Amino acid sequence: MKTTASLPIEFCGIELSSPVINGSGTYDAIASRRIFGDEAFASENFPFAAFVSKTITENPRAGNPPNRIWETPTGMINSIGLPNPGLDGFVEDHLPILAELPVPLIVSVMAETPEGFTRLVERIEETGRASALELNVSCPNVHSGLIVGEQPTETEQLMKHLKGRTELPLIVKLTPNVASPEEVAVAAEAGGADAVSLINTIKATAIDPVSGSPAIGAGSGGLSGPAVRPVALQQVRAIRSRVSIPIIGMGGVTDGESALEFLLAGASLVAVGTENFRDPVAGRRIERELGAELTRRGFDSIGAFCDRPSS
Amino acid sequence: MKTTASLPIEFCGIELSSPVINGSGTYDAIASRRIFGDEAFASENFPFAAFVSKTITENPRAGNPPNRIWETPTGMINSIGLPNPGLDGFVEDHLPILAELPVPLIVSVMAETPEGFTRLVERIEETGRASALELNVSCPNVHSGLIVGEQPTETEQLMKHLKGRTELPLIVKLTPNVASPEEVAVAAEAGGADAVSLINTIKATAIDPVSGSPAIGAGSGGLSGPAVRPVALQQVRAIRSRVSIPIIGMGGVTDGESALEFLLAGASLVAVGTENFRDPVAGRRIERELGAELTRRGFDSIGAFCDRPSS
Amino acid sequence: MAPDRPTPPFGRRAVEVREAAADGGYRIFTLVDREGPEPLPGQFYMLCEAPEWSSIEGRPYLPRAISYARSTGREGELLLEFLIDDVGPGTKRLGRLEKGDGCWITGPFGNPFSAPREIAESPAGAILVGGGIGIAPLAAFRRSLISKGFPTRTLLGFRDLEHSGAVESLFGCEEVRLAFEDGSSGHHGYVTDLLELLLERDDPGGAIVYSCGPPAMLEAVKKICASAGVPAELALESPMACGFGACFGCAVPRADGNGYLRLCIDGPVVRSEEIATALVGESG
Amino acid sequence: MAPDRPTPPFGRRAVEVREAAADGGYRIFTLVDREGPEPLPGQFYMLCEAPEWSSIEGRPYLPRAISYARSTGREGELLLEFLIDDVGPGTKRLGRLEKGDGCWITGPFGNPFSAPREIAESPAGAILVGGGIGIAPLAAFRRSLISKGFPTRTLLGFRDLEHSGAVESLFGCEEVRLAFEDGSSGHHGYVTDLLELLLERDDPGGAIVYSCGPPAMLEAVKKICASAGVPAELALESPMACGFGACFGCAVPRADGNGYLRLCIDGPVVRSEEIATALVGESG
Ligand SMILES: Cc1cc2nc3c(=O)[nH]c(=O)nc-3n(C[C@H](O)[C@H](O)[C@H](O)COP(=O)(O)OP(=O)(O)OC[C@H]3O[C@@H](n4cnc5c(N)ncnc54)[C@H](O)[C@@H]3O)c2cc1C
Ligand SMILES: Cc1cc2nc3c(=O)[nH]c(=O)nc-3n(C[C@H](O)[C@H](O)[C@H](O)COP(=O)(O)OP(=O)(O)OC[C@H]3O[C@@H](n4cnc5c(N)ncnc54)[C@H](O)[C@@H]3O)c2cc1C
Ligand SMILES: Cc1cc2nc3c(=O)[nH]c(=O)nc-3n(C[C@H](O)[C@H](O)[C@H](O)COP(=O)(O)O)c2cc1C
Ligand SMILES: Cc1cc2nc3c(=O)[nH]c(=O)nc-3n(C[C@H](O)[C@H](O)[C@H](O)COP(=O)(O)O)c2cc1C
Ligand code: FES
Ligand code: FES
Repeated sequence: MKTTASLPIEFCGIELSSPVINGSGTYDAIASRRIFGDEAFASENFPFAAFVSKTITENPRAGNPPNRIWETPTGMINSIGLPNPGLDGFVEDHLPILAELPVPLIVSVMAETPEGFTRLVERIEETGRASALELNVSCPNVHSGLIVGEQPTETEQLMKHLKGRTELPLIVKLTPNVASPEEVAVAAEAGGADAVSLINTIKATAIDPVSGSPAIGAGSGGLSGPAVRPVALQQVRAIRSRVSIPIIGMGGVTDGESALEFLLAGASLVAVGTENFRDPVAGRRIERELGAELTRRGFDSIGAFCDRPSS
Repeated sequence: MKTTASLPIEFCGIELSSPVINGSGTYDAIASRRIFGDEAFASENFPFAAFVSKTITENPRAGNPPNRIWETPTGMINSIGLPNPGLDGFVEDHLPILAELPVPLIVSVMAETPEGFTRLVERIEETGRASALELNVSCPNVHSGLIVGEQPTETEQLMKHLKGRTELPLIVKLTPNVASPEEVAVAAEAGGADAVSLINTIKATAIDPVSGSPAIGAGSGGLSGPAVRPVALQQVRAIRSRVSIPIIGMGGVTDGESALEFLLAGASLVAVGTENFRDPVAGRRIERELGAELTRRGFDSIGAFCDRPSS
Repeated sequence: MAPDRPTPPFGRRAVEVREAAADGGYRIFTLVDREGPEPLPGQFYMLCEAPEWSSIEGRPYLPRAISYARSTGREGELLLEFLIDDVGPGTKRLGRLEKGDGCWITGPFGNPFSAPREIAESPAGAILVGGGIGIAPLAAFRRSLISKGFPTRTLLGFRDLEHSGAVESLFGCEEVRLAFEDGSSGHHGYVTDLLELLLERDDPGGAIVYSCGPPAMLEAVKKICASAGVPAELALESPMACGFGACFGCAVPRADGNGYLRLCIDGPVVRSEEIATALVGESG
Repeated sequence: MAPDRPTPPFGRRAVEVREAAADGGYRIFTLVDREGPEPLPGQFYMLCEAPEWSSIEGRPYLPRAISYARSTGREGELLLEFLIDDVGPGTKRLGRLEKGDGCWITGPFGNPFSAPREIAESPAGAILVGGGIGIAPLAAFRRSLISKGFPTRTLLGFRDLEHSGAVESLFGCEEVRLAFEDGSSGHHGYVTDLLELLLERDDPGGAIVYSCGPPAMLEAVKKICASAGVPAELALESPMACGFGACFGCAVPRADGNGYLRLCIDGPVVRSEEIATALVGESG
């Protein structure tokens, strides 16, 4: 007798062993292998059903000055500043190691022009090592000065520009810092996006009560963790009613129950972010608990759950 | 020897005994007097230096169906739906009781047209019982269909329409659910607002894990409490650098330290919202703790703190 | 105008746990309240643990509404007894309180049960109908009725024997009839079956029903009493953030379609005919 | 490639508090770790209380980095001793751990201190310079140096006598000199005064400095050693969310201007000349 539901699921044509993946920038598979040894890459141990890389840019970035992180009530602020080795460094130094991952790889990329995105997308695709790309569109467009992900039209244009230039599924990572993320999601779908993922972090800061100044070196950053879960669930639900492409839901997932809430709100996959910091194998635990939650509700597979009569 | 700093402060020409007031809709002074007796109106007990009413509309409103509230990690979602007796009911039944308050009264109002706002503002002013008005602009304009508080131009036009029609200070309550609340604050100032208050609640929902559906009767609501404090501090700080009118800061104030964080971020007053539900006299405690925090930092008055060299 | 109910101290106060124990399926504990007035049966308190009240998930965060089941002692040193069904983070945390622990309370809040004479001109007897954790306020009310010599019969329903553990200490055995959903003892079925039988067999003239329990049970009580023409008071539940009228969260639809009650100040005890339904906020 | 440091179990594990006590100004407790490898001096663990880790304010929420001060026993039943300075919600909660309580840990993480021979060709002696809670990793390192018979002198500074309470049990008294900011005993002033005196008076040739303490102290040690031409290793602190390279939160600027170290995996022990400053993230 099975005690937990079976979790394999297809996402944009990729076979995944479960709907639990990681949020970009919240797990460094390479560092984990360095610290925890080869165990960390064993297929029975790797905590996610797909691995999303930290966001890669064309040129290397050092990231922001400290403090980069600050704890808040059931959450944290980060202002990491996308440190990364740049496209060349990533392709040469990181991809060969990530090729040994026991799960599909999704590479997160960010650029300031459609052409920059194209170069990132094409080069990553060439390597044959990525199963999908996630587009981090929280950066200002150097031409328009507008933050792409805040503007439905900018987002749609970017997608139209990229679509046809790659065979890989394109996931747009939406920002929560707009009046209507639904509009941006609709535009992303219209432009050809294969999926959307949300939420990225919410603009936030903390004041260090000792110094009286912002506790974050860069002045402000983004909020994540259980504190933001209600905001994330609202946006997932609102977007679900407006688009038909799949949604990767995230924001404060800490256990099977909160993962299930995202699925109930309309997500196809859930991503674990901040919770990884509290436990390197949180993804595995959440996957297990999610299976048990589904079983308790009478579903013997994630497929049965997805096909449930709508309530 | 004084053990805590002296807290009296002037705000838009109104003398207040401290910078601690309440957030609209989070304290019902009339219900408190009914339950706790006349004690609740004694000047040594009343928990705020000014009382902000629940938002009043022209016509009576019943509010939203249950569930109206749901607890979240260090926060809560509410979807109360502005139940209120309407302008006539408020003026006839509530104002005479509120006239006995030991502190100045700020009346919060909402309408769907500039004319509606005018009628509310003029009628309240006529009674001579309000010291200021707070404009809740989270409602869609019936003409444009746009949510006034999400649009800088709508907000500016509304303020220009109202300015000159009243002697009372006008406070604009900003919504946090926009990409740039700074732009709306700048527009409010340009239109003649005397102050801004923020943040209102952040769009959010919860899924009831038992039913699998939204736990909120109306589908979604707004998030408040310590969870949102980092978002509120960021918006206060961003707006402080763009406008020169005073700011009423709120969002997760629970104690003297968090109140001080809002002052450090640039607020002139702080409002206590959700924390009132945990303790009817939270405002008084927070005021006391704030005095102690200022003293610990070497300020003997709120004035000395406001005049501190900028860091 | 003199208040029609006890006036609670303005603000929350720290109290101490005098005793705590598991009593069958529910947890039972006693707080020493040195500042509050004597409460009236049907009233409730807002409780949270002091000094901490939260977990990794940031819940419980708000205080929780809990009816008192017994109050002894006198003003200045009231002993308040509470019964807890641990259904979620708040009640779990309260259920872990131990002797000597601190706790914050505000209250007593809300409408008490009405005296029989306030409801009917010549009341003949009271029928108390309780289900599960809903027995708590009825225990307090029964004691007050009996001390006044008012004829009182009590019908209580539980899912199983274990959950009836507190009955003996809170109700004694006289004039108490039990129903168990699992048939482990007493009547096999719902407590509302007992109510129907009683109202059919006896002449219901002059009877008044007071009830507290899960929404579905209260809805059944409401219907049974309406068709028998017997007046009923129901003690309802709804999510409450404050307990003192501040949040407007505890809305219950009025029967007259005229908006909502605030259950914390217009309830939690309501006349059966005042409300549209006892199935409040059952989401979905 | 064989790892150059112990390989911690993948994932967090539940451990138990064997002993806990206040020792002067700091709290000290011992955990029994049945699954982890023997740590090396300078390494740290990420700790949080099990099963709960939070307060009304929703903090502490993330685990906290804590250096071990002593490790005894052997793999399968390691006893790990930690010293806590309760400066905020996380350390306060850890400081409240009692014998028998549960706790989650991950680790050991980070670079250990380097053996003297890895730093200098013919090292003559080690000088350990500790300030406040920074004595913890030095205690572990001193024991290892002394067991190898390496000449070791120890200079420790505290704000007052109370905060030096753990010195005797962790360091013994031999070759340990103390400084107190309040002049209550030993040298009246900073521990870096003692270091300066020592490096001036003695021939520093062959000496290696190992140091841990508050940022300002480490910055002084960095300067003193640079001008005396003595190599130094510093154990730094920075806010850490994860401890295993996942969050990129623990950035410390490199001396070469070439970006940042991740202190949890490239530190916490760094060569003095590797970093631009020890005054990391002092906000304002
Ligand atoms: C006046 C009053 C008196 C009360 N007296 C007692 C008492 O004496 N003893 C006692 O144990 N409890 C009593 N309660 C109930 C108690 O307050 C709740 O059980 C408690 O607030 C639940 O908090 P929690 O954190 O334990 O669980 P939560 O997680 O908050 O709720 C528990 C479960 O109930 C569901 N839920 C919560 N609210 C609703 C709702 N409105 N509709 C449908 N489902 C909901 C949740 O989804 C969850 O599954 C009383 C309530 C009121 C209003
Ligand atoms: C590798 C390593 C080893 C450590 N070993 C020990 C140990 O053995 N024993 C021990 O007690 N502690 C140790 N610490 C320090 C400990 O981790 C912190 O004191 C703890 O995380 C603080 O958490 P908190 O919740 O108690 O206080 P918090 O409230 O998080 O911080 C306490 C105070 O420090 C301030 N603060 C926090 N971070 C910074 C910063 N980066 N810059 C300036 N101010 C800041 C805060 O404003 C606050 O006033 C170690 C830290 C590291 C990185
Ligand atoms: C430390 C940190 C670093 C992050 N870096 C990235 C990043 O590089 N790219 C990105 O798209 N999102 C990044 N995120 C956002 C997360 O992927 C995720 O959207 C967000 O944290 C919400 O999920 P959570 O609450 O589970 O953490 C980062 C988040 C954190 C906390
Ligand atoms: C139950 C509830 C009701 C509210 N009602 C109103 C309202 O009528 N008008 C308004 O402008 N804001 C209303 N608010 C928002 C608060 O005034 C405040 O902006 C927000 O709650 C953030 O502060 P807090 O985190 O301290 O609660 C309400 C908030 C809550 C929680
Ligand atoms: S519980 Fe807050 S108004 Fe009733
Ligand atoms: S603490 Fe997370 S990367 Fe170093």
